[in-house]
Amino acid sequence: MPSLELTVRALEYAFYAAGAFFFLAGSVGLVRFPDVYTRLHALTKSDNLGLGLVCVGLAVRSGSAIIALKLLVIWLLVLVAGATACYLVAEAARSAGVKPWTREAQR
Amino acid sequence: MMTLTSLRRFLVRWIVIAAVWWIISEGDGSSLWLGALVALAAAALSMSLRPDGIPGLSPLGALRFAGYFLVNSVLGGVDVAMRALKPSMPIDPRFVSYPLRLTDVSARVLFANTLSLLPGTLSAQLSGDTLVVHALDCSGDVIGEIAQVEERVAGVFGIALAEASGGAV
Amino acid sequence: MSVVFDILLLGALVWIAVGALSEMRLFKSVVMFVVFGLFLAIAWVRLDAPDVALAEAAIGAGVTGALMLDAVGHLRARSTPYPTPPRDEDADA
Amino acid sequence: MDPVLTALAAFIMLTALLGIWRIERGPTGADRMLAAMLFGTTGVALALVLAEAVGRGGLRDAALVFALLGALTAVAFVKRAWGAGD
Repeated sequence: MPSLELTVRALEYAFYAAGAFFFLAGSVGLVRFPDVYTRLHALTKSDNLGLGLVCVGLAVRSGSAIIALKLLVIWLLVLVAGATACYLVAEAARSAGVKPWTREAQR
Repeated sequence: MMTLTSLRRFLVRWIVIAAVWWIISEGDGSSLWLGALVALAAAALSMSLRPDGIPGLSPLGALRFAGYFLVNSVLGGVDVAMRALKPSMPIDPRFVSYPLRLTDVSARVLFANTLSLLPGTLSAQLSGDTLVVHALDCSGDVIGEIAQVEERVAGVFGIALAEASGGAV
Repeated sequence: MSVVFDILLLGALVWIAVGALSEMRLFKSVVMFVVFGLFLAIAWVRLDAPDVALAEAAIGAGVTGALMLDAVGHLRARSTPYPTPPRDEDADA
Repeated sequence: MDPVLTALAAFIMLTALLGIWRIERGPTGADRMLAAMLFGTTGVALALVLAEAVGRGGLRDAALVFALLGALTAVAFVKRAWGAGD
């Protein structure tokens, strides 16, 4: 049934496109945001979501349950490692006295 | 002296780690004997690092939490992506001190890490009973949202939340 | 299409390598080195050599990077109040 | 190789290159560390996409190592090398 195959293909590519969008947003945030803490927001949330979406797309493509599980394990590992690293860097920046950017200070 | 509960705990960890090995080897049965040995060593190491288990982990609560987390981490990604890409960059960041109601260490770690992945919040420092959170946009009810997440995390461990020692700042 | 990817990868490798070597500030140089290791591992992936990629990522970028960061920390701790080098006459006394 | 996967890999690589600008600019060591963390995440994605593109499952294990690496360098950074000066 070619139409079903086509739908699955379209779904897979949609996941890739969404994942690529969030990778781009994370990098743009890393460049545009004004201080370490806000950049950490962009990095942890956007990039992890982008990786998750790419993983879903790849899982759809492979069509095998065990590979989908492995992709899930990799994504969870990245989530845990990313959140922990993010906390460590934020704490280090705070205790080193890096001042947070605020809107009032700009006016 | 190994008690019966810690033996059970050890076996559960062994099985879980071996299952992860099996997944990582993509279901290849031929290396499973090696995986079982490595998992045994890993379980022994984990017992020596963290001999006491996780209190009252409830599978239903964990499943409900997983769903909640998945939906909200997508919202978190969308939220921060929009803020980064909009030319006006609508952010108003601030540090917020949150008095923790969770007391268990594993619950606190899960809570702090979850907050970092949810919309608009980022755990920055955990000292004593206070968690310093960096909020990306402090115009809304940030404290209320954090408290909701904390209740969800408490649901995973099946624990009731103690009263906060101080008022929210 | 894969030519585009390869050119990007090679360009990035050369750019980061030059950046790591020409940088005077040690910390920045070490971060560049770690990033270089990651891109080199990707290059090994592209060359269809997964085991070399694994070794490069784990040893080249990971362990060596951590050791270099450690070394930068030690150097900084030592260099702040810089001790005067001992002169030859002092050795006899 | 599937052209869509290759295009995806090239795009992810481009977004990673934006991070090099952050290493150049700083201003603090933590900012530079963020770029290294960015490469950890994009490295995982690149390895997974390339593994699918060339049809080699073993490459997915390289992605696992990338995931560990980001955390390892972050720990080494906060434990040892932190200084707000650079």
